[in-house]
Amino acid sequence: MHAEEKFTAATFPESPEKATLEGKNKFLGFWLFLGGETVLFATLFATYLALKDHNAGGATTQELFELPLVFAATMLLLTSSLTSVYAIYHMKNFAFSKMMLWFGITVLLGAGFLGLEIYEFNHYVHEFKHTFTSSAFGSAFYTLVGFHGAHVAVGLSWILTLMIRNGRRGLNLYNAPKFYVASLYWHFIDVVWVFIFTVVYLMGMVG
Amino acid sequence: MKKWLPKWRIMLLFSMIALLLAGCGKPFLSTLQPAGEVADMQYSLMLLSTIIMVLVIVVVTIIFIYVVVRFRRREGDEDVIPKQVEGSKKLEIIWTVIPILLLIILAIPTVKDTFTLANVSGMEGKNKDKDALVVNVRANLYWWEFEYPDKKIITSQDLVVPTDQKVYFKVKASDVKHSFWIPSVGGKIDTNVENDNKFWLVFDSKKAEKAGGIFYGKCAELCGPSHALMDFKVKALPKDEFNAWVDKMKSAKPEVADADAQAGEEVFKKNCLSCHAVEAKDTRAEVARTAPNLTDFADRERVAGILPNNEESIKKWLKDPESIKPGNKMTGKYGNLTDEQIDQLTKYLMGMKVE
Amino acid sequence: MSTLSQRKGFGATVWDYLTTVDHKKIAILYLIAGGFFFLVGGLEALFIRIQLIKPDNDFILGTTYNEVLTMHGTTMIFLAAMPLIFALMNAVVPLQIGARDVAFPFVNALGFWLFFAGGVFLNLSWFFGQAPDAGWTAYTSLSMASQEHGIDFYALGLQISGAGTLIGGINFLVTIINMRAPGMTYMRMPLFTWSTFVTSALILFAFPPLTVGLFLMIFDRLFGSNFFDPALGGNTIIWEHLFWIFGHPEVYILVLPAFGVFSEVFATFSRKRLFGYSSMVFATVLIGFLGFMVWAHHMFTTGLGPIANAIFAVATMAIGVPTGIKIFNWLFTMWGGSIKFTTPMLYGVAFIPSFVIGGVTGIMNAAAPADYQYHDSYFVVAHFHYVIVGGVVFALLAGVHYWWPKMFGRMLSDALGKVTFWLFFFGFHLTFFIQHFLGLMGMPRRVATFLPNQGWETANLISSIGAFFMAAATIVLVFNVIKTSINGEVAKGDAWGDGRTIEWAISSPAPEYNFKQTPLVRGLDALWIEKMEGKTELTPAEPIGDIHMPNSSILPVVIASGLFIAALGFMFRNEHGWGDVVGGIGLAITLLGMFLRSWIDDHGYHIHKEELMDDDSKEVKA
Amino acid sequence: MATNQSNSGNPRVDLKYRKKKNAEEMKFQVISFGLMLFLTLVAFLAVWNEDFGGWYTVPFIMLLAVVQVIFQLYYFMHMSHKGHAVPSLFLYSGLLVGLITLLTFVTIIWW
Ligand code: HEA
Ligand code: HEA
Ligand code: HEC
Ligand code: CUA
Ligand SMILES: [Cu+2]
Repeated sequence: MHAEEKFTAATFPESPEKATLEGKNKFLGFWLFLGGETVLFATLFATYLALKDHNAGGATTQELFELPLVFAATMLLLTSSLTSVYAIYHMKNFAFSKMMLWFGITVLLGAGFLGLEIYEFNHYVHEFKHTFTSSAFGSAFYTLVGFHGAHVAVGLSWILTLMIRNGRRGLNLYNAPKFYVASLYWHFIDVVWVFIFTVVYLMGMVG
Repeated sequence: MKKWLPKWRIMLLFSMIALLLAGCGKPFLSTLQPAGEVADMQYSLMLLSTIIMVLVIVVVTIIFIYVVVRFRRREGDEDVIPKQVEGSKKLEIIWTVIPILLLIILAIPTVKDTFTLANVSGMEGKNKDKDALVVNVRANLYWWEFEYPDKKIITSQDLVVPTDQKVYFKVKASDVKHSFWIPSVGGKIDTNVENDNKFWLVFDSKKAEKAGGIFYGKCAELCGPSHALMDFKVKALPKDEFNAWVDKMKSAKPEVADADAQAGEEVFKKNCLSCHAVEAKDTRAEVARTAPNLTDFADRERVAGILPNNEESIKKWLKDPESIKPGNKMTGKYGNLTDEQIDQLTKYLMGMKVE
Repeated sequence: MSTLSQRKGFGATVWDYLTTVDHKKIAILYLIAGGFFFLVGGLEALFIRIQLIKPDNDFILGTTYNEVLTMHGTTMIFLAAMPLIFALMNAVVPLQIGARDVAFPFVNALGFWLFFAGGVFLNLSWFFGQAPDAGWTAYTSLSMASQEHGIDFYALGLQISGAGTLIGGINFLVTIINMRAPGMTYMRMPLFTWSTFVTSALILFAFPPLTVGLFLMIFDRLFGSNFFDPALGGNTIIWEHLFWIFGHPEVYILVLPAFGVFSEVFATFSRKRLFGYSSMVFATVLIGFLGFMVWAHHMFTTGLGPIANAIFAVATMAIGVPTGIKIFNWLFTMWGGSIKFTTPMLYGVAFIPSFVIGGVTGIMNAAAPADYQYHDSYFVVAHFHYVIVGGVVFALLAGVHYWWPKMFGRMLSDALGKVTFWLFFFGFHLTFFIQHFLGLMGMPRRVATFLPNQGWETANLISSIGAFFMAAATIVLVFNVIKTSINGEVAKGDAWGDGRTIEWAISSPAPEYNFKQTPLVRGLDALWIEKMEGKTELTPAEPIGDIHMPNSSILPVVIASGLFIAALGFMFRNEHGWGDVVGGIGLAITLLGMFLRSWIDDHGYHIHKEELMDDDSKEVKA
Repeated sequence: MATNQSNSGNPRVDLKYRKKKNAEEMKFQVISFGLMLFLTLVAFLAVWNEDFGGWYTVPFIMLLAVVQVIFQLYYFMHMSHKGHAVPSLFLYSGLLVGLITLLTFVTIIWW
């Protein structure tokens, strides 16, 4: 089966992401990468937990965090996870334009999340003098949450690049694995966020 | 081939034992000549593990030699195809279980000793041992400070301790991480930058005698260009002598014998006193104590931890400390001294003794 | 399109290697780069031993010594041992599983160039006169205090080459999981492939903690954060943990492939199948697994408390059991066999007692209270050189001799190989055995010099003499390589005559598509099975057809050099305004490279059936 | 290798069947999304509501996070589908390594 072969909804394979050897490799390789990322974030969490109370006299977690903002951000990211599921659903049904639409919504929601995060950081820096360099807590906080934010940014540009590059070509077995893998990445970002809002924000409020 | 092999092995064994004996090292420095309860405990564990390990090595070596001698491909064997054996459950169980047993034998004293050595409850709190001596060790870039909090005295470079009793240590570093190690008296503990570590040692009087009353201490964590030179010495004294030393330290003042020394004192006050204290009762805060306390300097074994303590060394040190300990924190901090001033300072410094 | 047997000029050859995505050529790149760094690291080791040849020596002192020491450890581990292991894995694993290439040829090339960029960056520090000087472990109080840019070179260089290693690991995992030939079940994989698999998994999980640790270090040193500054609430012990969470698995990343090499060598030169294959596999996996639960045995003296020390001590000891299983299985592989003492086999048999000595001193270290004495003394230096040199370096030398014909089509001289072996073997034990006693006699490690009258003179002298034997051995090896590449014996496909695994079924060197027809694997030691049935070739699993090949690309070099430039820029951000600009440009180059890779479709090309037939007839004629 | 598997057989019937199956699965996805929203809400409320607070809040919200992540992994990321044995093996191995790190960091190795 040639990768750029033209398909119809009927001939399109059931699991297009794994229909070619290249696709299978990508799929597996990416999952393995996520296994490594799990350790990466676990290490960052461990560092954060070790340092979270070392604020060198600066603001504490209770003073800093505002749950409504975090809740809003969470809703955005969570919803974007669902929209990317929709995108993949349409990919499997060979509904290219619907897939693009849902990925587009995903990107918008992700951008919204990123906007809130930037606003939040800005707020901390100016209202609380809570910066990357103000204390070990500050360093650990911005590193953990910032690493996640960077993942969001990378995920956004990745999905966007794929959309632009393939906008006119339609689906084939060469780009289907790419879309699929990008959506996996997006979900993983959401998984990490679930722990961030729980461990950093909620536990930070509990103390 | 077969004939010379056993002989060769006996030779090897002999030379190894010879090496072992010769290799015990110096009584003031070697872990193989333990001089106190802690080192003894560690030495027994080392011996136990060595015996187990030698056993393992011997078993492996015997099989090994048999195999490589017996099964080598000889002439005429070029076309022999050996039987392709898959494995053997029985054998594999044997060499799984026996090592497990050996390791259990080793693990039990390991765990026990770990807890014994970490027990510092006699140091403070409600179980405080009234006779216990506590020493606060502060490691600094290339010098050591020893504070006796209960006696309210401070000394440097030479640690003075009583023999045959538990001495508790609370250690930390003031700049980068170092590690506090007196090999013949017990294993090391790191001096961290963010917390105090605690442990204890006992200095055996008989062994101390054998070592000439002095044990060598080492910094065992890479700490910069002069890490290799961050030595200290331990004077282990009988308890009454130790107490006498403490009393003398409390009231010690530099002895200014002649005009030269007096001139030296003046120079010292101007150039050196900002860092070095000359009284054991230094009440300054830790951060202000940026140099070794010199109260009993003339009694010390070494100058700056490494040079033999004599006038020549002192002059050498004052002239160019950098050439002796690269990266030390005294270089360039005390102005320029004339040769005359150095002579005077040396006189003055030689008068700093309590004995 | 096929580039088979084309004559090329020098420039074309260089271009070919810069752009290659062929695992066999990448293997050669790893071999050359790793070999070069081994010479550099060895030279640094010689400097160490020269300085310590007598007390109060002043050959290299103070900071310079610390730089040489740090660069020796870092170079040997990250830039010599690991790449040489990757060289063997690249050269052999796809052939052993009957694959045409690795899963991601492009990523494979990228991995190499990232490693290389990081390695060059690290060694660039010598030319700036600011090499890292805080030990290969770079404990954070000292590495934060370290002036100038030495530690920045360390952190940035390792970050870049670490990324290369990580993607290399993922690549091998996917290759082994997805690209095995029909019939090559997991339990039929050669042990070297198995150890590559487990090693790659260790890389996948061990490198992220290092990545994080290095990021924190870079942030603290260059971007003003306070992870390791106690004054602002930081904690230096975090680095120790992160480093060793990586560092301990790292030593098994080094030694498992070594075990794999020897499993092949013992079986081949004993003409026997590996004794206890399943338990060998099981032991490999178990060692990898346990490797993640023992890191704090490097920190027994840090003051973690008796509970942590006791748990980690016992967990560490447990690793002796699966390792022992392997040792005895190797012995019984040889038992009853027909042992031929070729150069690789000599390394194999020498490995057993040498490694066991190193291993059991590891168990001695694991007894925490005793380790309070051993730690940071020459006893530990002796321990790890016994396992690393007696295990890993011996394996690399064995592996290079063993697979040299498969990589280059010529045999290395066995006579010269044996000279190398005996010199190296003798020098190795002379250098390191005595260091156990130095440590027990109270000599700390990482000392730039030592004073007389502490009972250490003789032992240090002996140790230094030993190092020169190893140097002589290395020179003979280099000579061997040069000599045989000019007039060495041409290798047959089954170069040693006793090959068991399928890489020996194809010509030496392997054709660029590896297997003309994907083979059908009918059991463990597939080639041996065929040979025992009187056949000379593997059973094919498919008819001859077009072979899909990946395209070459210069982008890996572009991406890697972008990071190199970025690192250089960011390093100077605090004293030069252009630092951030150059850093940004570098990152932009990298991102552009990645973007182009994503944007430009790359479908590869095909070698057609007819060309393959052509090759056939050529081979017959030759 | 058996990489070139496709949906041969009768494409028409196949297509209908697949569409239906996909749609059904999508329904599950939406349901699990609803549950995830609910779990998030509960977690936030648990912390918001001071009265609810107490020593068990932390384990409780951690549990909610874990459940939610399981939804993500198994439904959104399709780990419940077949062909995910190796991915889950490696994901869980990574998780194990990470958890050991976390566990030691919050328990035995600090002072
Ligand atoms: C290839 C590298 C490699 C390998 C394989 C090992 C293997 C082992 N290592 Fe080693 N180690 C290092 C490289 C390696 N190490 C390095 C580089 C350092 C220093 C880092 C630094 O500080 O710079 C170090 C340091 C180090 C320490 C810290 C010492 C200190 O700094 O205080 C410890 C402590 O437990 C240790 C233990 C072990 C153990 C238990 C094994 C085990 O895996 C060994 C198992 C093998 C055997 C036991 C032999 C065969 C078994 C049998 C024949 C069965 C019967 C045996 C018994 C019953 C005992 N190692
Ligand atoms: C793979 C790992 C590896 C390897 C192979 C080696 C190999 C050797 N190592 Fe070491 N070593 C380490 C890893 C390794 N080492 C580590 C991690 C440390 C700890 C660092 C630290 O504390 O931070 C260390 C530390 C270390 C020390 C302790 C220093 C100290 O604590 O102060 C010593 C001292 O003897 C030493 C010696 C040697 C010697 C003699 C060799 C020999 O086997 C080397 C043999 C090779 C040669 C001799 C090659 C000679 C080359 C030529 C002749 C050609 C030169 C020409 C050109 C470059 C053009 N090493
Ligand atoms: C910046 C503070 C500083 C000043 C000022 C200073 N020193 Fe020092 N001195 C040190 C430090 C730090 C050491 C320890 C050096 C080492 O061992 O690395 C030291 C060590 C010494 C020693 C060796 C101590 C021992 O116990 O072995 C002597 C003697 C000494 N100084 C004398 C002097 C004299 C005399 C002067 C004035 C002329 C002086 N110092 C001024 C910091 C200072
Ligand atoms: Cu202080 Cu080494
Ligand atoms: Cu280890």
